[in-house]
Amino acid sequence: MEDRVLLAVKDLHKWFELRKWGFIHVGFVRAVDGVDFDIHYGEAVTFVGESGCGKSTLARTMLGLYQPTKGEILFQGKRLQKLGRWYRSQVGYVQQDPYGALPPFMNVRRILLEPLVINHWGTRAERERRIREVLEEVKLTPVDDFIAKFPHMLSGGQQQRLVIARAIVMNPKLLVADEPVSMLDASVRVEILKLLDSVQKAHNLGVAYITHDLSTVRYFSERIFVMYAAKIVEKAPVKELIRNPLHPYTQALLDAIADPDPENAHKMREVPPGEPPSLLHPPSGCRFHPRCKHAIEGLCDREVPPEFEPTPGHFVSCWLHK
Amino acid sequence: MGGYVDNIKKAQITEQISVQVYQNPAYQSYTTEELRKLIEQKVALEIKRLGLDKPFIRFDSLYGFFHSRAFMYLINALTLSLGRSEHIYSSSGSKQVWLIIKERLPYSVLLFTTASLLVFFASLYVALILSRRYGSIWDRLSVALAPLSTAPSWFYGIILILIFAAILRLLPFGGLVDIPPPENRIMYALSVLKHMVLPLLGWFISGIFVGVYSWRTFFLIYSSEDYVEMARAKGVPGRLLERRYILRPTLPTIITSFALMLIAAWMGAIITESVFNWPGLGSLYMAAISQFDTPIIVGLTVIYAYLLGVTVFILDIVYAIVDPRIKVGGGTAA
Amino acid sequence: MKEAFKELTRYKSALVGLFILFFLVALAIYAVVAIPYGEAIRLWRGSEAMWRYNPRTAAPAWIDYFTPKRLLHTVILDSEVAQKNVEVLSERTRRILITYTLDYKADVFPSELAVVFKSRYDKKPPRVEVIWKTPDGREFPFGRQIPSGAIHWYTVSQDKDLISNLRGAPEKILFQDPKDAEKPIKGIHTITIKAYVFESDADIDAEVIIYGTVHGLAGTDHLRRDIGVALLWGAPIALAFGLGASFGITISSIIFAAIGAWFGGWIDGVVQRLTEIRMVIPTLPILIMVGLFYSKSIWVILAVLIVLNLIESSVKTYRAMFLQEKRAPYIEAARSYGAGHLRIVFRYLIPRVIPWLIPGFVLAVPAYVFLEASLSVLGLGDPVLPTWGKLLSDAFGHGALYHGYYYWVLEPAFLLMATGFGFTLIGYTLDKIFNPRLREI
Amino acid sequence: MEPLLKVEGLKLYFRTTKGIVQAVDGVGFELMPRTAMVVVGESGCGKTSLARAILRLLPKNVHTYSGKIYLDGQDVMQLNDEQFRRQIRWQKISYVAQAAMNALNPVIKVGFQVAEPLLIHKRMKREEAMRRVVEAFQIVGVPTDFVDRYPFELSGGMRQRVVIAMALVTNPQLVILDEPTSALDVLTQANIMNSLKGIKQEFDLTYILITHDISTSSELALEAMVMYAGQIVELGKAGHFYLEPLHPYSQKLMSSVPTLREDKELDFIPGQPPSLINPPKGCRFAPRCPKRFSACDQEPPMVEYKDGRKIKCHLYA
Repeated sequence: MEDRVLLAVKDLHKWFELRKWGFIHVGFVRAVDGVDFDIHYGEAVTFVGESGCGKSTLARTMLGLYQPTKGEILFQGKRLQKLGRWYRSQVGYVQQDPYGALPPFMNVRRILLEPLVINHWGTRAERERRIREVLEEVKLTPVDDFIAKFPHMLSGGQQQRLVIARAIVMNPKLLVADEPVSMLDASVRVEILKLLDSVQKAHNLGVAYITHDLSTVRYFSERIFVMYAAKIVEKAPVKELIRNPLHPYTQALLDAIADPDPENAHKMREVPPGEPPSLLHPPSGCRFHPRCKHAIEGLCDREVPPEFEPTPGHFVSCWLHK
Repeated sequence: MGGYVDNIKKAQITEQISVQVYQNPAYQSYTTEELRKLIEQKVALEIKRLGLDKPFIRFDSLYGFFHSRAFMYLINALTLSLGRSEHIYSSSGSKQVWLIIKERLPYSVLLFTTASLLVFFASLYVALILSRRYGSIWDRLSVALAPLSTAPSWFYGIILILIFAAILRLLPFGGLVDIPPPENRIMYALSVLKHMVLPLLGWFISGIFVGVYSWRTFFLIYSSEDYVEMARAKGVPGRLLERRYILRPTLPTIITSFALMLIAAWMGAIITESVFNWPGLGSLYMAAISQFDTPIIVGLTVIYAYLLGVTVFILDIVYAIVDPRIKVGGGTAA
Repeated sequence: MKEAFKELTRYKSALVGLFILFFLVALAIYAVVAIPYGEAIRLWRGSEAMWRYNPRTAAPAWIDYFTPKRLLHTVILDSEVAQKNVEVLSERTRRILITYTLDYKADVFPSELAVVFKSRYDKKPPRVEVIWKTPDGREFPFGRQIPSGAIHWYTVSQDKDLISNLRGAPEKILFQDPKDAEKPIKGIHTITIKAYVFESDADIDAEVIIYGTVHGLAGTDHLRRDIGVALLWGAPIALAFGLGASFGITISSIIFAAIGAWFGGWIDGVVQRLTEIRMVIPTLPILIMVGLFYSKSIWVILAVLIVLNLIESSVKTYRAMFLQEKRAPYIEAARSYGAGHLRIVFRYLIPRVIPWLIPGFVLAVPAYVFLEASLSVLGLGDPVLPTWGKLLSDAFGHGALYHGYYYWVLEPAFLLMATGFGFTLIGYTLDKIFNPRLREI
Repeated sequence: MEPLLKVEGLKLYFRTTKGIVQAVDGVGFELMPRTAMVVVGESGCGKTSLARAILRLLPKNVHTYSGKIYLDGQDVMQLNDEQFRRQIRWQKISYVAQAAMNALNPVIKVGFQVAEPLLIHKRMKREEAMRRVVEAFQIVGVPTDFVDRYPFELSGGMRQRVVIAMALVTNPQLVILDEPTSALDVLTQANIMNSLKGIKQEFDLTYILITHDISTSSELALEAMVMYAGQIVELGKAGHFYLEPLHPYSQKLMSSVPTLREDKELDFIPGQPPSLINPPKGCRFAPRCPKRFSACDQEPPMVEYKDGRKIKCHLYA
């Protein structure tokens, strides 16, 4: 079993210190607050949650851009901190805003060359060959038309393809995709998701797909992790989660999503009141309890719910499923 | 360093003392040789008193630096003990640097504060009108004229003197009042005003075009902010829109630029005043330069530094008053 | 960059600016090639002897085309146009008569008269006399003295005896129309030099100089120097000073801002405090003090200027840009594929903001050119090099405006203004091209 | 019944350094009172420009602004700018701008900003206006003590609600909502959509909702308009559009919308929308259209389909 695990995250915490006037300690923003999960070789996993729930911080910590405050991340069984720069060539990063993710003053060739040069990959000729290879793979073809272009000459979809090309140019094992399609037009979104899917299958990549939009999830990943206020509240295979959401938050999230249907205009949706809590002073007990209509007084507001497994492979942190 | 100025100073001192000694009846009975010795002694004493025996500046060691004259001047200046001038007197006959500066200050303030206020408000006002009429002939003219402001005010001063004083003989070449000064107070004021026209005009020309251009551009940029669009959609009338949605949010920038303009005015004064022979701090500076009057030069430089410092400090306070976002201090930093 | 240039040429104002810049650069290159640096200094520092044949404070020659009066160009009558007669009076003594004719057509009086005697003798110098015959036949003899030395400059206009004899300035009286004292008489003047030489192989030659009121393309100054030299050499100096200062200051400020913004923490703190300190340092007074106490060399001033501005106040603006860029996703991406700190600062952050800084860089150039001029006007100009500012300062100091030597002020002023205009026009257009917020309007 | 809004041949072009952008090119439609029309299309197809053209919020580089707009039977194109400001803005039409996060003046308290239209158009006393603001805040779900806050002290969702409150405070007839929820989270989005639905029923409002998010648009839509390259390509009842789109572009657009509950094969539109500077001759969608045929070189007419929909496509001519 263990050797299937590509990335193991154990009790991960990432807190940011908040200071006033630059030196007076105010408190900690608990962006990631005790998170456990595994990603297997060649598996696509989705992290879903609202903005400010810590999913982007989690992505950056997985990428090694942030040092964990507590807990550890193991890549192929080794601690991330010990892997150093080599790890950077093992993980690719796809960001939300494709235009912003590309240095505007570099052309396509230079953009793809950067990771190779920085990681001392191959000879000059080999690099050129590799660049053409990835451009073919993300279908920025004919390659000669694109290789000298600057990002602003590409459309949004093409820019995102280039970002994906850059993410896989080092032949990584893991891809972290943080909202890769949320800034694109609906018509292009599908195109990019399909590309990500084909890249993942072709290279047997582990993918951490981070999104706030559940409707795209079923087209891409195998498992979903639902995050709320810096914690993972539910983990399940995609179909299982959509059919049978267990956590009240997941239920609310699924209820809030509309499929295009003219009937929608004639009915109200049930939405939990309030806004997600501040991560500076999160509520005690279950973090969702102030908005939860099933909250059990004396339990949910006091004790942090542990992870239960009501059906095999379906984990939920909620006292209702004890 | 300071070598040739020192030699000039020493020569001046020697000459001064020689004259004193030769003219002093007390020394009439002295022989030439005795007189020579006496003068040498006195000169040495004076040099020591002025600190000219110490090097002007030294970097060979920390000790050397702290005992150099430059450092001495610096320390005295920073504590505003500006000391006594070497050659220049105030009109009341004092050699106190502080008094001399105090006497000149009002003239500089009169001219350059007037000039700055004039340029500042005129350019803001015109720019607002132009930004309302984007693309009109006047607007395009303002863009075309903007490069005129590339030259500093003294430059225009020279050109204006050429036209209005030399060729047309309408206005004076420079100075504060007519010579002799009119007895009547009103006539005196009018005469001063007449002498202010050209320096003001020079300052105005060198500032107004770029002022109008950059404020116009600034307002145009800010008038495309989302909240300005929103206010326009709400039907906020033009003038109110400008005041509440363009001027008000950009007040910190406007205030900063006014402060920076004042600073620039004080610096620019040095040359403009000397071109127009205006008896303010700038001319004093020039006079001090030509007479190598170090205490005055150092004193003025320090006054300038303090002016800048105070401006920057006031700016910080004004910011906090004007912008509600600053009141919360660093609390917004994550 | 190429695109930007192409776009630049689409704006009329920028084309004018580019044209001016091109002209200045051509001028600068011509100056450096035609008059090498050392030669320029020698010419400008040279004593009056070097410029003796030039009139004093003469207007440029082309003024002639714009005035109804006919102005006078300097006339030098030398042995080539002279008739020379030698009479042998005795074994040793000879009388040499050198006759010049001058067809005077100008409507103004000459500015000065001088005769240069060039004699060859062993022990006994020749004796000379000048006889000036006006077109209406009056004769004025003068200059009864013996030229000493091989070359003797006899400045007629300064001959005190002559002035008292004629009761007026010779250059005026000799050319006066007897009917109208304000007008010169036109026609043929005959100037005869009567010389006696007292040695068998002794000889004498002379040049008569009638100094004009106009000279050359640019005119002359109070030391008879050709202003053209200074105008020409002013170009490379102004460009070097302006570009050098602007470039040095922009680059160093960017680097400081980028390093401060990227590393943050105490490094940023230090950069910020230095900026604040810099803000209260009065640059101009300090430059004046440096010029006064240390060196007036333009290169020293340039160096001091750059050092004073290493951390310019615009570091704050740059820093704000960098702080924003620092959070840009592509920087995060670069970190994710392993780019190091220095690589990010120099290959990502700085190249990113350079387009935004180019307009500011170009716009700052004239400010520094005028700063040099300002220092010159204050009398702190480079003592050896001719610059436009020095010209202005000389003109101003010698009352050019009072005396009506307007060309002396206007010529350097025009070039300064042209430089300012050229850079500003280009700068504003570049701002329009590179500043995304300006593009929209 | 008289239409509330009738637009005919509306054009809005603007000038850029690269050429003339035909952002809105001959748009015409009618909108009945108390309905809600959704305008969908890819980004850059002229949706926002249409909203601005109706509101006469023109950019500075405007080149052509022509056509007819009747509001409640009144020809508003005849009004001069000052009359338009006094009679139309916030009296009859209000607007919720895109990126409402930035639609609030950063240095003025939000309560006053919401009250401002009342002070200007209704000449209300300040206290009275503030009372109305508090009511409006309650309707859209903003805590009433937020009136004294500055925009930077509010979360994105709250700011969005404040902007909606601002649009409702003068009881206009028509509200134009430009991407009112696109930057917000799913729950906030659903919450605001709920409020909008409630308000519409309570105050008999008419909405024009501009969005690229087709799923969310169905929460409000009674009518649908599909725009492509500055023109309308399909216009009709929302039910017809969501269930059976006709124009090939609408079909492609619908098939690219991911669904949560239904398992369907997703599709995408290859290529990208044409530049509005030199749009293709003939049908503007033809270069990307899978169903194009010879007639598509000619500009297609606007034809009325049997269920009352209008389609700009040769397939239905």
